[in-house]
Amino acid sequence: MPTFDRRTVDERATVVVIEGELDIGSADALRSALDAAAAEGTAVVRLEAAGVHFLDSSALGVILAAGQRLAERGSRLELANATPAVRRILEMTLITRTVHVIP
Amino acid sequence: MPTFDRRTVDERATVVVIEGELDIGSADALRSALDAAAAEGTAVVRLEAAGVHFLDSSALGVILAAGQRLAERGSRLELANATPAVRRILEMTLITRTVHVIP
Amino acid sequence: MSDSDRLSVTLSSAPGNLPLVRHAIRGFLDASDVADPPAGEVLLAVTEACANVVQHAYVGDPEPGAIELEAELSGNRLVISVRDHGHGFAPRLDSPGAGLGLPVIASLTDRLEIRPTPGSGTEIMMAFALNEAA
Amino acid sequence: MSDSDRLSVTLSSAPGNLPLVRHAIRGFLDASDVADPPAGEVLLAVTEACANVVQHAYVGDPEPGAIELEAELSGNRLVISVRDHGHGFAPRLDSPGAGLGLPVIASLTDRLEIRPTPGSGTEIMMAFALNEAA
Ligand SMILES: Nc1ncnc2c1ncn2[C@@H]1O[C@H](COP(=O)(O)OP(=O)(O)O)[C@@H](O)[C@H]1O
Ligand SMILES: Nc1ncnc2c1ncn2[C@@H]1O[C@H](COP(=O)(O)OP(=O)(O)O)[C@@H](O)[C@H]1O
Repeated sequence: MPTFDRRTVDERATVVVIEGELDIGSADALRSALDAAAAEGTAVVRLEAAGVHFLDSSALGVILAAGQRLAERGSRLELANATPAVRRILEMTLITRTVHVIP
Repeated sequence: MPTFDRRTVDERATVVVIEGELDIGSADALRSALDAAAAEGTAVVRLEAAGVHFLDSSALGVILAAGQRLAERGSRLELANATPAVRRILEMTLITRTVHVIP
Repeated sequence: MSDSDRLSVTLSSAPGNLPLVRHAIRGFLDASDVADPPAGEVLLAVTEACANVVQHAYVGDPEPGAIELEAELSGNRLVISVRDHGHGFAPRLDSPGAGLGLPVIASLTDRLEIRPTPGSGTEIMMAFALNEAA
Repeated sequence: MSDSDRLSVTLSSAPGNLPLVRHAIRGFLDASDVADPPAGEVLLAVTEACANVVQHAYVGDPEPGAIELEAELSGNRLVISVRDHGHGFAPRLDSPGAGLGLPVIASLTDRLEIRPTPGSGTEIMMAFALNEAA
């Protein structure tokens, strides 16, 4: 099971540090973690993804939905330090329009 | 192009008589016809489908969406006299939960 | 000496051409005495494959591209391929469709194959086993 | 005298088994010196195919069914098949997914084949051409 360590930093970003592999077995946990992060009400929700070594289309769907909801209220979802495994599916699906990918 | 002949009958059903083949080339026309029928506000919208000799998944999607919208306001969508071509895709997708198919 | 019937059609990828696709396939199936079912299933699968070319293969291009349709019937085996020279198969988050096309095709066929067209684009091969109907 | 490596694994169709699927495939690819890329692409395609078995193949059944995974590498051609003995391929209007699985698989593979498993269920065959990386 992946772990989702959440904290609020000064710049009003909620940072979610994700470790593990994201697939349909962890999609519910991911959804809850993103909902809880969005509920902090900060301008930015940033996923620290350096520890994500696998991400499938169901996790992508969860991230996309969260990004859309944040965008609707004027916040934004950032994805930082994406590994090659994460970049692969992001680029394939051009999700970069909704989610801000930070090198 | 299919034609969509619409009228309101005594029993407060709006009947849409559809003639032709329904695919992505006619999906917009189908959507408009169903929207206009729903706007009549009757309890029933009935699609007379004896003249529909082809129906693809995009037309099915349009019909399903209309059926859901009607169900939300307490109305219902009926599909009458479906040809084998229409039944085939209805049954494959079990759409019969939202749309009332009348033999 | 032909124990195999063939059809080969190239059309522009415009939505208005889908009835023409069905017309060509209907004619081919009629000429080969294919009954309905499964003729209706074949028409549905081929329409879905061609609709995908219309909606996805050439997305972003100023002009429609080509849909290349080939059908071959030998014995009770019907193979239909739909080829485009578009940008290649790719998932689309902004798809205008409900995502039913490929599942419908897969459930109607006895074998569905998807592979890149040499050069560029996608080829979809659909095989149907015709179990002699009436 | 084996110029071809094989892997064969059968697992129960539970979501918690997907990491095991990747573990098995990773081990197989490592043992065969397959680089990344394309190892990551292979893992993604196989996960999507197995996730489909978990979510769709045995829908309505009280117990999970089997996922049969086979991989064969000969020369630079890797073929992985995922087989289930479920209710067969069918479109689902109530799918819990976003409809990205098949398109993702099709875009990652050099050939995707879908056909019924003899008896019941679905077999998905994915072919990858490994263009010798570093
Ligand atoms: N010929 C094609 N070329 C490129 N991409 C395609 C093609 N056919 C299908 N696709 C991709 O596969 C996805 C799934 O297709 P389909 O199941 O028919 O659903 P829909 O068309 O409703 O999205 C499409 O959204 C698109 O991303
Ligand atoms: N192994 C399978 N058995 C039965 N049906 C399947 C199987 N795999 C896929 N399907 C059908 O194909 C559809 C499309 O699959 P996919 O593209 O992965 O999208 P999603 O799983 O998000 O719906 C599914 O919704 C389901 O109806």
